[in-house]
Amino acid sequence: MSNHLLSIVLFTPLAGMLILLLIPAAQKNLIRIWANVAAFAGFLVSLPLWVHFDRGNGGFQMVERGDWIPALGVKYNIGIDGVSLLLVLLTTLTGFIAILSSWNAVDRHEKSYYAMFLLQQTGMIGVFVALDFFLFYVFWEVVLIPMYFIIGVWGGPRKLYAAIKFFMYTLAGSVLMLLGILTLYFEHFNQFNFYTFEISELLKLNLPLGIQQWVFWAFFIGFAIKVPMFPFHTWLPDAHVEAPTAGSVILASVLLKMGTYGFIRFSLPLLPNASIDPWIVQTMAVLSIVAIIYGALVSLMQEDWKKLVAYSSVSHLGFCTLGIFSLNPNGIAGSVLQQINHGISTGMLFLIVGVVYERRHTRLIRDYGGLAHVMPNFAFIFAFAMLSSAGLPLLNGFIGEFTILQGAFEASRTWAAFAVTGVVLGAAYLLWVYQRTMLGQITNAKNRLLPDLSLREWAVFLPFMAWALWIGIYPKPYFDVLEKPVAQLVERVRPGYFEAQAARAQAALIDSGKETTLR
Amino acid sequence: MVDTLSFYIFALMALGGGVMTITRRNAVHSALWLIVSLLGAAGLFLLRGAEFLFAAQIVLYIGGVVLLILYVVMLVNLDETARARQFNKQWWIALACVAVVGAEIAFVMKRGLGALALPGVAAVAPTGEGNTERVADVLFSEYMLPFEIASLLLLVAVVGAVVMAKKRV
Amino acid sequence: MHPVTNVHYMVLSVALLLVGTIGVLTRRNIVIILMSIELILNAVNINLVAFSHHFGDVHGQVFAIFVIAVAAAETTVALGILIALFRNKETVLADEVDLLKW
Amino acid sequence: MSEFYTATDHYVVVPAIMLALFGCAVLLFDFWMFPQARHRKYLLLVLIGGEIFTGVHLWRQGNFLSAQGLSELVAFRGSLVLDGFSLFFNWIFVAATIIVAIASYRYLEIEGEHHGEYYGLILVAQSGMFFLAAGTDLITLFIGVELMALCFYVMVGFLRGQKRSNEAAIKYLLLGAFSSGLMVYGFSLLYGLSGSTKLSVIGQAVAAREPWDPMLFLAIATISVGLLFKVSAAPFHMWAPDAYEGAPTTVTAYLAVGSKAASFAFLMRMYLGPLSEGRPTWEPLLIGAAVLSMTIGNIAAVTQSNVKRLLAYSSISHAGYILLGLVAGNQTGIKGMAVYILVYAFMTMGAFIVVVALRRKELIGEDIDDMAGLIHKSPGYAVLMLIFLLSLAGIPPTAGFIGKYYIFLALLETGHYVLAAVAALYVAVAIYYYFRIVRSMFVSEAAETPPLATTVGVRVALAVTGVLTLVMGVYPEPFLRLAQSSLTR
Repeated sequence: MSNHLLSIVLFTPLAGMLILLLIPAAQKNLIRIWANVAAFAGFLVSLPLWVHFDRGNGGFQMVERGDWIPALGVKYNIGIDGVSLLLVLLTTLTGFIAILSSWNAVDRHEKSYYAMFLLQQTGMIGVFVALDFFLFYVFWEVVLIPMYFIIGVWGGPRKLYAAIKFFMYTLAGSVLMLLGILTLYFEHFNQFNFYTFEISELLKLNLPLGIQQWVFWAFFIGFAIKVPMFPFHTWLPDAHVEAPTAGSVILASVLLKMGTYGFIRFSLPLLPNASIDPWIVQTMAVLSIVAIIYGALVSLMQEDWKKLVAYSSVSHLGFCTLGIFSLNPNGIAGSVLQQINHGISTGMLFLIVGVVYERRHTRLIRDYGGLAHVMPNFAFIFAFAMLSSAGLPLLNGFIGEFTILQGAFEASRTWAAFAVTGVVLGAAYLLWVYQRTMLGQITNAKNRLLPDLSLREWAVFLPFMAWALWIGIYPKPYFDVLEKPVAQLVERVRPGYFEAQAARAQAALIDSGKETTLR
Repeated sequence: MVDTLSFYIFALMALGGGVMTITRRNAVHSALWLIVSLLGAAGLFLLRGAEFLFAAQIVLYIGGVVLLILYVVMLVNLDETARARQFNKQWWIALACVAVVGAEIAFVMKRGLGALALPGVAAVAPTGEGNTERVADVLFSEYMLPFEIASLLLLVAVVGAVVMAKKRV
Repeated sequence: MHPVTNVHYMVLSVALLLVGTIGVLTRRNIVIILMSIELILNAVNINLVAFSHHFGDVHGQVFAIFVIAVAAAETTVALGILIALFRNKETVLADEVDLLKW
Repeated sequence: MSEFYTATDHYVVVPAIMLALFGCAVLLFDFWMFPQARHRKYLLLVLIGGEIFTGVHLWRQGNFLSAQGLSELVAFRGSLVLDGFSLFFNWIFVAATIIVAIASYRYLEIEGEHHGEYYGLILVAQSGMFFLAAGTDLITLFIGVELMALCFYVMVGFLRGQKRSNEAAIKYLLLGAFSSGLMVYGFSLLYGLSGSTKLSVIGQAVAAREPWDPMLFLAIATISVGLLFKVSAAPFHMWAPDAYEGAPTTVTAYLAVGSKAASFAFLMRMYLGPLSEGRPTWEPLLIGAAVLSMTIGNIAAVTQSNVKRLLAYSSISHAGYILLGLVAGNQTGIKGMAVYILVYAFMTMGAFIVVVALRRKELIGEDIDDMAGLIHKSPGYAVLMLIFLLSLAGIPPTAGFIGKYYIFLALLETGHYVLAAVAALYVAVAIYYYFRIVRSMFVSEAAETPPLATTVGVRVALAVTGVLTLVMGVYPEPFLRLAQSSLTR
């Protein structure tokens, strides 16, 4: 049982989907119930991962390995470390919540809708657990198709444009990434004389810097489009705005993390020399900072509530990439944690927009105002999500951003200074949108009779709120999980980093010792 | 000398006939010039000792193919076509072809005619057989397979022509 | 006069190929295009016979026979299709065949 | 058996004889014995019988080769060869012919056309393909390609009451005859270079010439034009959209798969055999043709509203991808071509057969809009079409990805980084027009249309192509082994 735990987590949603397909399309409630059961089951089976995870081990755990396509050297190889563990848990929880939130929002072709979500769950989990590059790529692409349909069939007025734009952008990136993968695969054959896609084998590669740089850029385009990093972000507002609420939640909470995860899992360890190449690091940092500030400024100017949240994602993901390319334990661990935090807070924000959209069918900020009078519970939750996203201490966002800033500071004070302005701007646009929608007098008569949250809607928000509080108040378990893998990663990219740190600490200690003795 | 002279005469027939074929307004005239061109080619075959092919060219090609073309030209009414614009707008492609061949010729000029040399041959002992016998020998030994396939090809041609030409049932 | 060599034949053949190609590409009348194709095939045959003579064997001549057979078969089918086309639409101009974009 | 026709000759050529005989049998039966409509299905049975015979013989030939440990068996004094390569392609032809034939029955009834000549021509065309895959002599190859092409000229114009079909046929024929004229001109030069028509002898003679020899150059140029025309690679692709659109849809499927696979077999035989030493001359030509094919195919497909025409342009771009395997030219590239052709065969056939099913008595059903709302009316067909389209685009886990995988890998291995990047980016362009069909099927609202014209044959054909397209994507191992074994000489 436990040695196949990961496969069970991976394929539970798929099995749920296959059973779902057997239910006649007319049985709408049965379909809804089953989809929720399947998604909840998917979440439940993922919980043992947290329990059984060995925190003292920096390598991959719960590894399952078997032949898939021997002719190409492709293996079915899955396993997790701390980074993937957190992202898998985020995926299973968010997937369940997204499906739960769709109960009333989706009123046509329910069967296909839920089938797409469940298929997507398997794809996303697969991306985070795959340890074979081929397998990873297959899952990576599998995710695109359900998302295309979720946006394209159940989306808003410009859904077709948004859906195909999303698909083409990400596909263009991923085929270039494929070329990078194939280059590694081929170089590995040149050096070791057998074909394999396994990460553990590819790590043994010894590549000249030139090839590393090319492969890095190939990977970069694939991952950066997914994140999305600054010049590649234009698909994101369209996709987020047109997608149905649950689609936006999944897109923001999980799909974007596939890009940052790619940097952490593949770009850095496989291409260590390229990753510390000063020019590349500078470029990454500048793009991240531009994303942070640009995303925040554009958010500030949005008329459309959902678009505001979408651009805020660009800004937050900028923190994540900045953390990664700080290339120190704080930066990377903070980045992973911030990815989880962003999943939680932005997921909540999209759900919040979804709640009012379901009632009023408009997303324009000026159509609202004073909602706190009629929907006090809702206003409370929005305040919670907003503060969590803005990084208020005692909530999750603070921990993540603070750790990233520590990392960035260690790498470069300039970066940290710019990033801090992003934090400030983030607080500004969030507070302003809160003020415009929740506070003041009710300006629009249609808003007077809006019902407050239903029980189901409470159920949607509670898990996220609980998780946000846990991370905010007691983040240690998360850092425990991340410590070893992140340390290993930093050691791989910057050999001798920890020795140097220790030596410096030692020197500082001696210095202070000297001071005390002198005194 | 006679050979040389006849080569030039036949070559002129082949080439001149060809040029006239593609420039005539009336398809019937084109077909008649095509016959001239084919006759020129047949003469060249004779000069190069291919008697059988000479006969085949006249009987099959001129007697068969060109007559078939003429027959269809007569069958479909072409008066109107003769008055219409004769050349389409793809002349620039044709020009490109001429340019390619021109470049090729220039290249050969530069390289010298030696570039066109064919591989030498071991002296072949004359067998004493006539050309037709030798053709038959080779055709039914070495090239029996294509010969058989060619029969299938002609069958398809017949079936195809029938399918195409019959009225809808 | 120079004695006639293979080069003479090859030059003639290339010239005939060129004439045929120009005919195919520039003429509008389908029947004349067909005739131009016949010219190309004749260029082939002149080549084959000349080479055959050079090598002192008859392989080239046999090849030429096949070329003639193929020419005959192609023409037959072409004319069949032409008649069917003419029945439906009274033109033999290639670019008036325009239901499908050319 | 005389010395002219030995037992070996017979053994090697038997599949072609079977095909030709059964083709004639279909014609004769149609003529004498089954004039009534209710007997038509027996004609189909005769065809399937012929394919079964052919298949059994191919299977025995394969076993014979492996049992004897032979890499090849030469027959007809070097005119024909039985090797893994020819067997591999012949299996594709058998599969393609059966699948197309069983999907054709209802379509022919709706169009009100004769069955006898149709099935007969399909079989004879397949025997032409046999010679393309197995021929090693210029004359055999030339006659084989003409045999196949002639059958296709007739089949494309099979709906002789429709102007569209007439025009497609005459255009296809004129351009086809022109290009084979050029090709055979090149053949005549090859004969002049070597004094033989056997590919092996020609190979030595070509190797002996200097690079950029004018005769060799002219030969390679004209032969390349002919070959690129046959595989419908740009800039010699003009016939393909017209022929594909005007032809009966079942013939389009056969043209896009059978004819293309056979032409690629021919092309590989030529470029990897006698012309391999001329690589410096033809490699730039092929690179240009491949890039142009991908560009024209993918760009022009974007604006098409007719599904057949769209798929025609997509097949032009696929020809470009396959040619890239030859440009790379290493083991991976060659294997990639074989694998690509295999997966291409099934996914393309599947897509066209969906279009076949859309043809109803009252509705042509070839427009993208005719597919509107297919998911609600015939969900099975819509999902299958989605799989085919994803595969055509090359998205894992479908078969098309495996083909593209090999091509990309081969290009990277041989250092063609820019080509690889261009080829990869066109995948993203391709998804745009493939998904116009998907959009119509899944997102647009359904119009009131009659139910699809389905038969058992169409369903079986779709099931087979669909399952294979998925299986070759998810578990390609056996198929890769097949391609591997057929190419190791």
